[in-house]
Amino acid sequence: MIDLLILLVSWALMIVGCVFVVSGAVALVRMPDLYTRLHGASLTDTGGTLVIGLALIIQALFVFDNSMAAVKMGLILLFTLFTSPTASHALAKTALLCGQVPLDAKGNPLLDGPEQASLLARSRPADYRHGQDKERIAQQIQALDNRGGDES
Amino acid sequence: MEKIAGLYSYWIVVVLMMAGLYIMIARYNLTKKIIGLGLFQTSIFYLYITMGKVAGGTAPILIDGEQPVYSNPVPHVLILTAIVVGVATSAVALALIVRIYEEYGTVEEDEIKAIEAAEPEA
Amino acid sequence: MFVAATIALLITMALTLWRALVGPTQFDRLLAVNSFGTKTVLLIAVYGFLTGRPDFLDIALVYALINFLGTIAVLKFFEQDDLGSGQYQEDDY
Amino acid sequence: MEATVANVLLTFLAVTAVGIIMLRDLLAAVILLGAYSLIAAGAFVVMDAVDVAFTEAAVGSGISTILFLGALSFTRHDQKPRPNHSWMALFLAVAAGGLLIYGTLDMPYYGSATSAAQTNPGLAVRFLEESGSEVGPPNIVTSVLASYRGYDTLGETMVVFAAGIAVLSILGLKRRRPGENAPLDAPGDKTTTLVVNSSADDGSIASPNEMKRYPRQRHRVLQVVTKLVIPFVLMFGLYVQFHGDYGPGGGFQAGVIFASGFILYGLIFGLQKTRAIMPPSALRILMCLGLLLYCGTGLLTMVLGGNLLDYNVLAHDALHGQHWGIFTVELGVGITVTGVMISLFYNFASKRSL
Repeated sequence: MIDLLILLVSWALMIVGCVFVVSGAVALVRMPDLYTRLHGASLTDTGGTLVIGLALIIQALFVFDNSMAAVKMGLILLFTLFTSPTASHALAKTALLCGQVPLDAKGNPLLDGPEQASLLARSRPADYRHGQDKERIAQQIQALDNRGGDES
Repeated sequence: MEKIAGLYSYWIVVVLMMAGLYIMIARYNLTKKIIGLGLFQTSIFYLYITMGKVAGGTAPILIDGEQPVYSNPVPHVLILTAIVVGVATSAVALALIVRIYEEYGTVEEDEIKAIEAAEPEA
Repeated sequence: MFVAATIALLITMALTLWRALVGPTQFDRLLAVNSFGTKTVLLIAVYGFLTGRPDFLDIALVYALINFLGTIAVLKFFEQDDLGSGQYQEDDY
Repeated sequence: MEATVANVLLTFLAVTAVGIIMLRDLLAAVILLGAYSLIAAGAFVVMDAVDVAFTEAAVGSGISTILFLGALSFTRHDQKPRPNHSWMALFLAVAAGGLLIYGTLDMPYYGSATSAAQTNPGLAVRFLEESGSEVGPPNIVTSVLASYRGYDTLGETMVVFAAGIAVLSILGLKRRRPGENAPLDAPGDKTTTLVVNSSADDGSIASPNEMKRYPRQRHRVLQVVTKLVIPFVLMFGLYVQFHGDYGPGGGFQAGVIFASGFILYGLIFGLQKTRAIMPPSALRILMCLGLLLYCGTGLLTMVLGGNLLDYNVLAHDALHGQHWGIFTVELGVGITVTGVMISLFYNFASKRSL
């Protein structure tokens, strides 16, 4: 009974993880611009690793009876949980800083040019969310622009 | 069919070697040449490691009590050190490239040759 | 189970590799390579279980570490064109 | 299944190699080289070469990417537009490849257990059967590396050491191109950066005035996470160093991982701070110390009446002696590799003079 339960749980986790991972790759291929790809890839990377890792830990503990492998897998999960989102964050920030302009759903640029992207990354908070329109971002940048001018 | 499956890995090794050789001959940029050298190097690593693999074998780390089939450890030892030595040599090569850039202002092979030809004998 | 996961991971790796080759920008490549690294970590882990000897997870751990290191290095190169500058933390506000 | 996974990974390798040929941009080629190393290491695992995979993962995609990036930051990173093909080179490469493929037709198939390499009684069979009782460690690669072929590994450590010295003497002196002598963190030199951009639209940067008004954003998330991660990295390096007898790992890998911790710190917090923690003079001492440890072990065995690096004489029991010998030798390798790798990073990262 317990065996069956373990099998079912790890199977389910593994399949969910595989769906995560494959969908992330599809996002990486199909999405129109860097930031949407980044979104798809980084979320599924972390999520998929987590779920598959859990499945593997269950397997290691109950099927292979190898607690060392479970501990190591746990360490890998912990490590990935910290580094993977950090790397994605740094990637997005650097891309914005280097002037990669985000696009909206129709493929139109959300900012006027690379300069504005760079400014947006330098201002705080760098506040780009999906669904924002160009005017509002411009307004925010304008506000930050004024503030930055006062400070310096 | 069996021949294709059995020899496929060697053919990939050859393709990698060809890629490295092509880059080293055809590209003028010295850094790119080092990248080609790296590709060539890895192809050799592969040749060794594929030959050491035994079907159904496991990594050559002894397990207590059991007697499974182990893959051949000898190529692993050779290649392990070769990788470290390889990165050391490419570090020296890259350092030389940096020096060349400081001296000539370019890392393109033909431009360096042109500068060399233009300079009178010292 | 492990076979299915291995196949899924290989497919994922192929798609990711395609993005790394096509680009179009360097950031896309870097993103793809970073994602590829995570998939490799998973592949190594799953493969260990597939062959019934899950003792080699150390390698997957090294991968996770080195993948992070490489991504950060390339990002710093993008941003500053110099690996040694301290400007990631020197700041004046 | 195993062979299929190996073949798929090898195909990825070939595709990546072709991609590296095709790409004009050197930076893209370096990024792809990182991916290439990752695939390579994955394939090594599939082919049971776990130690090699360990090394390739640590060295190939970590250190060598950083070395290439360092070299690119000194030199320019785009290839000049040139004719895309060199027919002569293509002919030569294809001819060489064709001959080699012809040569492979007689080779034993992948995974063949009856090939000469597998059945030669002098090498593989002997190592597999005897190393457990002759040398001790379960990891045969470690026993061969540190004991049977200890003399050879000494030579390889020496090569790494020599490479470190060579790079130090080529790049390490205090000299840089004129005009680049500004202090490292001087305000106002921020306009020189941000030139790297997409291959589609390069050279588009914010104007200098705006740069000054919006100072460089600090990557605080990176800093915090790095500070969290580095202790684990260093600890893992020690684990790899001392666990190399029982699992994959050993001096070479541990040295690289240990150095990776410092390199990570250097990337995030800058070279100046890293040099304060690990000064170059200390690195030079480390490089020599490791090699001296190795040579010293060899000399000690000779003094005690054995051959060079014959560890049996180190203790009363031969296996104990082997254990001590392998321990010190691997430690020496680890220390030297750590020193050399950090030193390489220092030299390639110090674009502006310090």
